[in-house]
Amino acid sequence: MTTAEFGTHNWGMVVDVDKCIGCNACVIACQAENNIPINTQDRVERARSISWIRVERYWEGDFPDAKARFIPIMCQHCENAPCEPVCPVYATYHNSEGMNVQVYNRCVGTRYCANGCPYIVRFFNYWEPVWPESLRNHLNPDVTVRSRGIMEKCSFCVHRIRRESRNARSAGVEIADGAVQTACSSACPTSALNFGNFNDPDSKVSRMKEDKRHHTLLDQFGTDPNVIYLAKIDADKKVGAGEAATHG
Amino acid sequence: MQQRRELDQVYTNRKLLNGQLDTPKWWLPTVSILGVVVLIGVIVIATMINKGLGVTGLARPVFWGLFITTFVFWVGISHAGIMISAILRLTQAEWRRPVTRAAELLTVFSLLTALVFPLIHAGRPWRIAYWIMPYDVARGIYPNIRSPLIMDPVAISTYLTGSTLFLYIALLPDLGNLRDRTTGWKNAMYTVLSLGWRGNPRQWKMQTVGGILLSALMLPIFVSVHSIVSWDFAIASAVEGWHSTIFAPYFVIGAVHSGVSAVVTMMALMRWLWKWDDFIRPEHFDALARLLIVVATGWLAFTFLELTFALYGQDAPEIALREMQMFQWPWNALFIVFFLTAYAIPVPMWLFKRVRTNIALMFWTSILVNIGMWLERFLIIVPGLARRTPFVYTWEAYRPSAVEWTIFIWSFAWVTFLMLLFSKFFPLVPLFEQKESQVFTDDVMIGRAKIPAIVREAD
Amino acid sequence: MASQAVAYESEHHAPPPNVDADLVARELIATTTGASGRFKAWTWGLGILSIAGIVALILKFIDQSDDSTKWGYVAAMVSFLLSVAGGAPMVAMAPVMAKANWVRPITRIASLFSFAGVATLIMLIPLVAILPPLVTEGARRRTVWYMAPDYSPHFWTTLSLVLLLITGIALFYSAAIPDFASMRDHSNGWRQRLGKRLARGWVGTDAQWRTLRMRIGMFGTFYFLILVFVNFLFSTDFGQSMVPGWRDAIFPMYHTVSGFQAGVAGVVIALYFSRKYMKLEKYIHLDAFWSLGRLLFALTLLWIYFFYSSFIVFWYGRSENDIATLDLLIKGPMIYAFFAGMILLWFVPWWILIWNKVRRGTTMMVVGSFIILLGLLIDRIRTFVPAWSVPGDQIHEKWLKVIPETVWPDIFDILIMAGGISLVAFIVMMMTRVIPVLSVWQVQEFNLLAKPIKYIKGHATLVAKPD
Amino acid sequence: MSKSILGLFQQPETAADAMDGLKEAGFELGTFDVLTGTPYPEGAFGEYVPQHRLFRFPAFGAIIGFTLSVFLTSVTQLAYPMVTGGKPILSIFAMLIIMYEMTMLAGVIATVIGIIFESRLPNMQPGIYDTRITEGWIGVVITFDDESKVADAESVLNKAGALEIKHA
Repeated sequence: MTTAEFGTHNWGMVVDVDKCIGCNACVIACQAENNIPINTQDRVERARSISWIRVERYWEGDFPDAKARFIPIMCQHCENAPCEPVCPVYATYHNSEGMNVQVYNRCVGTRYCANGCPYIVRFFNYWEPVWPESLRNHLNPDVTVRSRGIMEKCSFCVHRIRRESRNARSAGVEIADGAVQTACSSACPTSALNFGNFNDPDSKVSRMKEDKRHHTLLDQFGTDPNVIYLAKIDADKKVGAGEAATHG
Repeated sequence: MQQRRELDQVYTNRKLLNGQLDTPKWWLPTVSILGVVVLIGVIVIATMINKGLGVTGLARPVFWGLFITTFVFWVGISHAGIMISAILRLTQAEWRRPVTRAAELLTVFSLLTALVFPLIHAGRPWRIAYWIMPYDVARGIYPNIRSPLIMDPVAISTYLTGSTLFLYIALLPDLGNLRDRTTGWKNAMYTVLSLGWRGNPRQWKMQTVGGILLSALMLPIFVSVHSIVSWDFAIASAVEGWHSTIFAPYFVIGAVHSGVSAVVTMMALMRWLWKWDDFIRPEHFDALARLLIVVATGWLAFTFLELTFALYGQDAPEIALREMQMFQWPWNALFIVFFLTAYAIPVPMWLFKRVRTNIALMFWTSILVNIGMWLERFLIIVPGLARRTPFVYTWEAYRPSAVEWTIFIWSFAWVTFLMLLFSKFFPLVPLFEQKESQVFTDDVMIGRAKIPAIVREAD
Repeated sequence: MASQAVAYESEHHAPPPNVDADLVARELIATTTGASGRFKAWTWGLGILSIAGIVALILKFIDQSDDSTKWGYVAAMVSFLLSVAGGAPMVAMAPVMAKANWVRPITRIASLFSFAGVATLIMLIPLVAILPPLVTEGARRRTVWYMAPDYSPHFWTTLSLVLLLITGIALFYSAAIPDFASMRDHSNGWRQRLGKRLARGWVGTDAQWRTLRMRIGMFGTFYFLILVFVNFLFSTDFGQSMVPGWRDAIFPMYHTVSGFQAGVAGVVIALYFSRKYMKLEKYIHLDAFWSLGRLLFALTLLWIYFFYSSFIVFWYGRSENDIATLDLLIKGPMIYAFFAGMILLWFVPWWILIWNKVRRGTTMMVVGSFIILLGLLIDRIRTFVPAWSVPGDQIHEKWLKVIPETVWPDIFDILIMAGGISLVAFIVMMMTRVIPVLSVWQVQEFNLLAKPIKYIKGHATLVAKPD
Repeated sequence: MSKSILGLFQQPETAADAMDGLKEAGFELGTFDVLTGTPYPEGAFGEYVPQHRLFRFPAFGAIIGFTLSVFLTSVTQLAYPMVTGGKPILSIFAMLIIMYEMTMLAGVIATVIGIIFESRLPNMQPGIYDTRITEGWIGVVITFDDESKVADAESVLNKAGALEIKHA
C-alpha cells in the first residue's frame, strides 16, 4: 500500500552475490566518497564504527570443506521502510526517486530509526568527526560532513545522482543507463554491485532483476527493498548466501 | 476494615500541617544532601550534552539503553497517582483518603523526571524544540505525527497537565486551612492560592462532584499514556522482543504494579518521617497490599501471555531472543532477580495479614517490586535490541557507563528532592478528606456486633 | 456525590423496603409458581427453536463433517454462548469479592446462567470432532501447544469447558442451599421435596454460614480462573491457530473482556424481564441497574481499547503476516461486519450508557444490552468465520499466502444460531421455575446491611461493611 | 457590600437547628448559608442545595479540543506531504491517538475551569469568616439587604445556641 508515486526514476541496486569476492574495495570507496570518519580501533571495538556498506562474511560447512561466503550489505532503501514512519521530525523519508533519504539538518538524534531497521545499516555519530591533518584536504566537497549526534546511512551516493541529472538536464537528454554509478559499484572489481534505474525496463539492473536467483533480504518483514540480491551459484550445495542471510 | 477513630480536628490540623507550620529537624539536612546529589547529576548531564553521547555505553545495535528504560520506569511510577485517587475515588474505597495526594504528587514529579530522559538522550538536545513544540510555520515542516515519538510528548504532557490541575483542585480546601493557620507572607501566599476558599455547600459540592468528574476524565488518559509509551516498542516489527500486541495493557498493568508499590514506599516514609501514625494506619497498608496482590497476579498473567505468544509463532529468531533473555549470561541473572523481586518474593508474603500490616515489611517488599519492575523494562528493551541478527557485524553487548548510572541515581534524588520541597509548603495528606472520613464513617449495631459502616448520600 | 447510593423507583429519598425476612421468603418463592400464559408460550417457542437448532447441528455434522471451512458459524456461536453463559456468573462473583452491597440480591440471577453452559457444550462437541489436528501434512501449525501431543487442544478445551460447567453449577448450588431450605419450609409439592433433598439439613447454624461463605469464595475464584483459561484455549485453538501467521497476543484477553461485556448485558436483560414480569420492583433496585450500567460502560471502553491496541500494532508492523491477518479479518465482506461490530459493541452502547439518567433507568439499559449482544454476535462471526474459512491444507503454513473466500451461512448455520441463543434463554427461564430468581437469604442480608438514616437533617443510607 | 453576620457553632445539630430557625423566621433560602470545614452529606443542614452546570464544561472543552486536533493533525500532514514507510499521507490511525489526547486535555482543562467557576472562585473578598471553621466549627452566615432583620437573626442564632456571633 505504498503511496509513493515515482517519476521516471526508481533507483536501485542489484547485488550479484555470486560475483562478490569479499575484497572490501566497495567499503573503502564508500568511506572515501562520503566523508565517513576513520574507524579507529577503539571505535570498532566499541561497536561504534561507521561503514555505510559492509561485507558480511559467513562460513558454510564444517572445517575441512568450509566455504567463505560474502554478502555486501548497505541501506536497502525499502519502500515500506520501518525507519521512516518512526522519525518524529521527518529526518528520513521516502523521496520520489524511490530512495530512502536522510536529511541531516532535521535530525535530532532520537535513534528510533536505527532501532526499527532490521538490516542495522543506520549509524549514529557519537562524537564530532575528526580526521588527521593529512586527510583534511581529501574530504569530498559534494558531501556534508555529519556533525555529532545525528544518524547517517548509505545515500546511494545521491550527490552523484544529482550531478548526473543536472548534466543531463542541461544537455536536454535523459540520464543514460549506467551513467550514474555509486562509489561502491564503480569500485567493485567484479561488478557484483550494479546501480541503476528500475523504472527503465531495459536498464541493466531491470534485466538482472529478472534473474531467477533474485531475492531480497529478510523478506518476512515485508520491507520491499530496492536492493535486490542474486543468490550464490553453488555446484555442490543448493544453499545460497541469500538463505544464509535470511532467518534460518 | 476501617477502625473508626475519633480524631479531634484541631489535633488533625496540628499533626498533618506539622511539615508546613514548623520544620522537622531532619528536613534541612536531608534536603541539602539531596540538593548536592541533584547538583552533581545536573553537572553530569551538562557534561554529557557538551561532550556528546559518546560518554554513554550505547553501541550498535543497542541504540536505546538505560535512559529509555528509566524513562519507562518513571512513567510507570507516575501511574500510581491516578490509579489511587481516580479509580479508588470512583469505586468509593474509604481507605484511599490519606493516600490520594501523595499519589498524585508522585504522578506529577515522576512525570517531570521521566520527561527529562528522552530529551537528554537525543543526539542534539538543543534541537528538540523541533521535536516537542515544533509547529513553526517558518520551517514549513511539521512533526511527523505518524511517529510514536510525537504521540509520547502529546500523551505525557496531557497527563502531566491533567494531574497537576487535579492536584491543585483537591488542594484548595487545605490551602484555605493553611491560610487560617498562618500569618505574614505565608498567609498572603495561601490566601492567593486558596482563591478565597470558604467552605460553603456550593464549594464542597464542586469539590466532590468535580473530583468524581475529573477522575472519570483522567482515567482514560492514564490508560492511554503508558499504552502509547508501549507502542514505541510494539510497532517495531523488526525487533523480535518488541513486536507484540499485548504490550499496551501489559505495560499499563505493570505500571500500576510498580506505581502502587511506590505509593506504599512513600506512605511508610511519611508515616515515619512526620509521625502520622494516627492517619496512615496499618489497615491502609493492608488494603493497598490486597490491591497489589490482585494487580500483581493480573500482571503475571499478562507476562505469561506475552511470553506464550512470543513463542507462539515458533520462529527461530524469536526463540533465540527468548533463550538469550532468560538463559544467557548476564541476562539470565537479571531475569531471575526480576522474577523474584517483581512477584515471587513479595506477593506470597502479602498473602499473610501479619505482613500486610507490618509497615517495615511492606516498605521493603514494595521497594523489591520496583527493583523488579525496573529490571522488567530493562529486560524488554535492551535484549530486544541486542538480539543476534543474521548479521555478525552487529553482534555486540551493551554495558551502561558510569555517566548513565549517575543520571539514573540523579533521577531518584530529584524526585525525593521535589517531594520534600513540596512538603514544606503543602500538606501531603489531604486534611479535608481525612476529616470527611470522620464524618462519613459510623458503626451499626447488628445484634450485638459492632460493624463499621459508611454513610452513603441518597442522591 | 455520585456514590453507590441506594436509589429507588418512586423518589430517591424513599427508604428501602425493610420487609421482614419471612415475607421476603414467601414472596420470592411464590415467583417460582404460577407462570403466566405469555411465559408458557415463550418457553414453548424457545424450546422448539432449540430443538430445531440441535437437529440442524446433527444434520450439519452428518452432511459437512468433511469440510472444516463450513464450520465457522458454529465456532462463532460457541464463542458467543461461552461469552454470555460463562461471563454472566462472573458478574455475580466480582463485586461480591469487593463486598459491594448492591450485588447481593442479583447474584442468583447471574449464576443461573452457568446452567446455560450445557448449550455451549452441545455446540462444542461436533466442533471438536471437526477441528484439524495439530500436525497436518507433516507440518505443525502455530499454536500454544509447542511439543504437546497431537490432540491436546481438542482434549483440554473440552475438559476445561466441562470443568467450567461443573464449577458454575457448584457455585450456584453452594449459594443456593439456604434457599432450598426456605423452599423446604415455605413451598409445597415437588419443589418442597426438591428443597428437602438439596437443602441437606440446612438450619443456618453459625458453622454452616461460615462454610457457605468459604465455599462461595472458593468456587468463585476457581470459576474465574477456569473461565479465563477456557477463553484462552478456545480463542487460540479454535480461532487464532486456524489462521497461519495470525499472532495476536491480546486476542485471548480481548475474547475474555468482550465475554464479560456480554455476560453483564445478559444479566441486565434477565434482571429487566424478571423485574417487569415477576413484579420484583421491590427487590431489584434501580441501584443494581445503575452499578451494572457503569460496569457495562467500563467494559465497553475496554473493548475498544483492546481492539485498538492490537490493530495499531498490526497497522504499523506491516510484516507479511500482519498484513495477511488484517486482510483476512477486516477486509472484503468482513469490513461491514467489522464496522457493524464496532458500532454496536462500542459506539452506540458507549453513547447510551454515558448518560447517568439512562443508567438510573431500566428501558434504555436493556436496549443497550440487546445492542451489545447483537454486536458481540457479529464480532464473533467477524473473527471466527474467516479464521475457519482457511482451507485445512494451508493452516500449517508460515503465514497466509492467499486470502480465502468468505463463507456465507447456510440454512443449518442460521438454525443453529437461532437454536443456540434460544436454548440459553430456555434454560434460564426453566431454572426460574425451580428456584427463586433472587436469592432469598441475600435479599434479607441486603436489607439488613443497608439502613436508611436521617443524617442531622438530611437523608442518607448507612451501608455496613462487614469483613 | 451589604451587612452580614456569622454565628459559630460546634455541633452540626445546633447549626442545623439555627438553619431551621432562620427558615421559620422567614429568611428565604440563599440569603443564609452554612460554612463547614469538611463536606457534610448533602442537605445535612437543610441548606439550599446549589444547582450547577458542571457537566457542560467537559463536553464543551472536548468539542473544541477535537476540532483543533483534527485541524492540527490533518493540515500539518497535508501541508508538507512526505511518504514515510509507505504509509498514507493522511494516516488516520496515527491521527486518532493525537486527536484522542487533545480532546481529553481540552476536556480536563475545561472541567477545571468549570469547577473553579461553579464554586464562584476566585473570590478575594470572601466576606465574613472565622478561622475556627477549619477546626471543625460550623458557621451560619446571613447576609441582609436591610439592617432591620439583624436583631431577629441574632436571636435565632442565640436561641439555637451560637457560641459566638460576628458582625461585618
